[in-house]
Amino acid sequence: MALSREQIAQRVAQELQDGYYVNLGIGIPTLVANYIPEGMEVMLQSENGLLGMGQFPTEDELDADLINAGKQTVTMATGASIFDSAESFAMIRGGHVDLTVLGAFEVDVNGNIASYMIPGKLIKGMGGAMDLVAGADNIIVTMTHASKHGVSKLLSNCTLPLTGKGCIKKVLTDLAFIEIKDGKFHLLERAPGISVDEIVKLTEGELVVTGDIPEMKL
Amino acid sequence: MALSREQIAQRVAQELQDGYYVNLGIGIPTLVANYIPEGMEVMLQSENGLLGMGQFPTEDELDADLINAGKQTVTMATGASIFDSAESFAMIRGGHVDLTVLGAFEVDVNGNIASYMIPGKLIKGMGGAMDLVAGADNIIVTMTHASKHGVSKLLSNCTLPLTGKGCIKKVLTDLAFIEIKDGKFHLLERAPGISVDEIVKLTEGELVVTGDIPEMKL
Amino acid sequence: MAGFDKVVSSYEEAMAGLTDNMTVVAGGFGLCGIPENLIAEIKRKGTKGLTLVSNNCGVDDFGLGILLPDRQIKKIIASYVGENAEFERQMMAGELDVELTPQGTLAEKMRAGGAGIPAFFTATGYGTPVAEGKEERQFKGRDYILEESIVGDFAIVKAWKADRYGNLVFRKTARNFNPMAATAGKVTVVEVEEIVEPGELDPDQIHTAGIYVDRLILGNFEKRIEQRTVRKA
Amino acid sequence: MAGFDKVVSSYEEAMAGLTDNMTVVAGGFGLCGIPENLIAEIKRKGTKGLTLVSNNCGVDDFGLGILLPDRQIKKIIASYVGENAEFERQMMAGELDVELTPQGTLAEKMRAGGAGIPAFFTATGYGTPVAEGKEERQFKGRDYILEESIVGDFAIVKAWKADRYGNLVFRKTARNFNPMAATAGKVTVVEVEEIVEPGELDPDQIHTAGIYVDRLILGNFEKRIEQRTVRKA
Repeated sequence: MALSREQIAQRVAQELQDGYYVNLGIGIPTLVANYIPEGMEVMLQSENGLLGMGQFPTEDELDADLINAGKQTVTMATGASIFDSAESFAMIRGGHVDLTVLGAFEVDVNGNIASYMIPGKLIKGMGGAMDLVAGADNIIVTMTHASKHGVSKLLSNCTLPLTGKGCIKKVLTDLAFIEIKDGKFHLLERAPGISVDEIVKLTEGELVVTGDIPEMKL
Repeated sequence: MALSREQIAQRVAQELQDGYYVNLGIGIPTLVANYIPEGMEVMLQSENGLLGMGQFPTEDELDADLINAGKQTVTMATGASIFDSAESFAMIRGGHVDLTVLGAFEVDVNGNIASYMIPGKLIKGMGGAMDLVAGADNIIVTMTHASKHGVSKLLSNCTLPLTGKGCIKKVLTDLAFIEIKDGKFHLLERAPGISVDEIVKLTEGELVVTGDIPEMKL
Repeated sequence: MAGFDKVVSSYEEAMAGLTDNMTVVAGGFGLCGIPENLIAEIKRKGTKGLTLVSNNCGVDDFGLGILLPDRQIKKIIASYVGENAEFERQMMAGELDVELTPQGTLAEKMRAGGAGIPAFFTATGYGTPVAEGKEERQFKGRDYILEESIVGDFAIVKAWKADRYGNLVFRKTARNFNPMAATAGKVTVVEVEEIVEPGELDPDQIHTAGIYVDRLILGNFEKRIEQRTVRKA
Repeated sequence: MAGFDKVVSSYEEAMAGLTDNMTVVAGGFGLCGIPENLIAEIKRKGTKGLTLVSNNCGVDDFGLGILLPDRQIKKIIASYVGENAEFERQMMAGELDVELTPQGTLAEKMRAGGAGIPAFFTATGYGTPVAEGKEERQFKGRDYILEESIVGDFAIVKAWKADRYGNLVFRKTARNFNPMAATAGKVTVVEVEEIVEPGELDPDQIHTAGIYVDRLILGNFEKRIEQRTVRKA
């Protein structure tokens, strides 16, 4: 069965390492924070100027001056630090964040990503997404593998305006964990109960399947 | 008589205005701080990261962590702030300092300045001088008008490697206060007891003398 | 107090000199750390044809969004402009010029403007619509685009505390774009929650030096929360 | 403490991995705020062929100057290099490569290196020997030159206080180049006067976030004064 949003987050969380500084985008990526393995320390970077984001505040802790990049009220974790937006993106652009997780509309076999704009619809802007994809070495894109109508989002060439060019190497969809290299998708894992054939069918870009593809462990 | 170092500083101090942020170079410029007119507030910027430099410390106040750009121990004035070197030069390069006073070996009619290097002699480096002359709109150069051997330092063309190109508009020497514009020196004031002829004789670059030239008031 | 005292006593005085068609750089992220009373004063003044440089454009009835109904904004340079129906209407109708800029590039453009750096290279936006018309260049085998800096006629800033000399301290994530905005205005106006005497702030802990601040005013703030998320105690 | 604990217990461990011909970015201005014990460890290790990036090169017997007698420095990128007889001898003899860089440009090169900006334009040095071989370009009628950023294999930094996560606080003008250096090393090593537990530093008052710091060590400092100037009480 296709992974739920929570299960996608759960599988991404397995890629975390102790001592990682991580930036989690809005949506599914945010849920990753709920699945940090026990005994592991991870520090969350919020690009509006906070390293060490904590959980939501209680009513008593609520503070209009303390929000995350999704504009939600948050708290600070022990050892947090605050900085301005130029410094926050110096951190991101300079490659100091260990892992970035963000959503997308489309990715393609060349590591291109489209995630911020659907022409003709309302254009809200890229926020920090272009900086995040350009600055990070280690990025995981989370998305559904195909639209509700069965149209693949893993393409030979992105059709929407790009957020970044040639910067994505790992994609976790509701069906599969995929690596991008040498201009091709490579199937690493499949969601429990999902067959390789189903994944092939819903992947428009060239997909390399080598040997037995293991099921994800959740 | 030619101005003493103290008198040069005294005349420069007349160019200060209440509320000015000022960067004073090493040597004669430093002495300007002693002649700030009564009732006037001026804040001194030290490019190693201090705005609001105070006087030298007493033995009790001495602090190895608090120095000026000349590496001398100093104190902080009321309302001072501390910042890093990138921020200090952001302030300077961004044109936020109201007045910069610095020394030079040579200036010329095009506003070029040479102040950091005499080829063949030991080369110590430009420190912050190139940033200061490039960043400031309002600069006063203090220097002796000529060498001990009577060789002019106000030239048609600087002979030494430049610190900055086309950035100097005002020069105060031991003999005269001079403005640079339209590719010429313009005599504004002469030192008490110094004749226009003496100044003309010791100025190699073209010097415009218009009408009666007043004596400086000290 | 003469010389360095930046305190003014009315919002009218704070925004004096702002005229039609000027560029205004504003601090704030969403509704957090926005100079809400300075924005209200711009609405009151009725200044028109403004180019705004701000990460966002507020919501319909708060923040920069309140400048929309009277069509005071000609152009906005921002990274994210959702959550605002009137904004959407004006943009779709072509009444409002929107220049979308990546958030980090926007922050760096303000910083560079204040720091006398006219342009810098960044990998952000390479190969995307943001790169259109911009110079591309490789350094050490990687592709970058050239971005130019921004300086505004006015900068409007919200800080937490200040001394009368304009030395500023920000609080938590209300800091965001405010320190860069403060450096990037020909005239920088700051509103704060508390003004203390010079010498009361620790010089090591001042976030923005008073040299950047032209006018300072004590304000009352609503501090509206955009996404109120809480957990049970 | 796992994860983010950056504390190491020996200077040997602090500088482990530094090998011949590496580039080292160092904080400090004159002898103020220099990582004096980390420099001493480099001397002890005997690492050679180093390229140093530092505003100054210490004095004969203190600071980076102590790396000169054993010819450990191949090249130095600095803004001012007086006050050192052995330095002068090696430079005049062509044994030491000196790249003089304006102080503000040097600070900005370090910041840009840490911030992922490969190059920026500045007016500083235009029309001077510093501009030789560099691209020149006009923006809005003014002339600028293109300067490239610097990243070191190691950065050595002196801070005042830190928590175990490597969040740093600097003291007075000992801050200087240290915060930029901290961002510009592939491996950043910091020595401090005091280490506290995470949570003890006010998050609003941290000068450098721990994300930049790889190793942290508690040191004892001589803090030599270069120009002792005092007045009578």
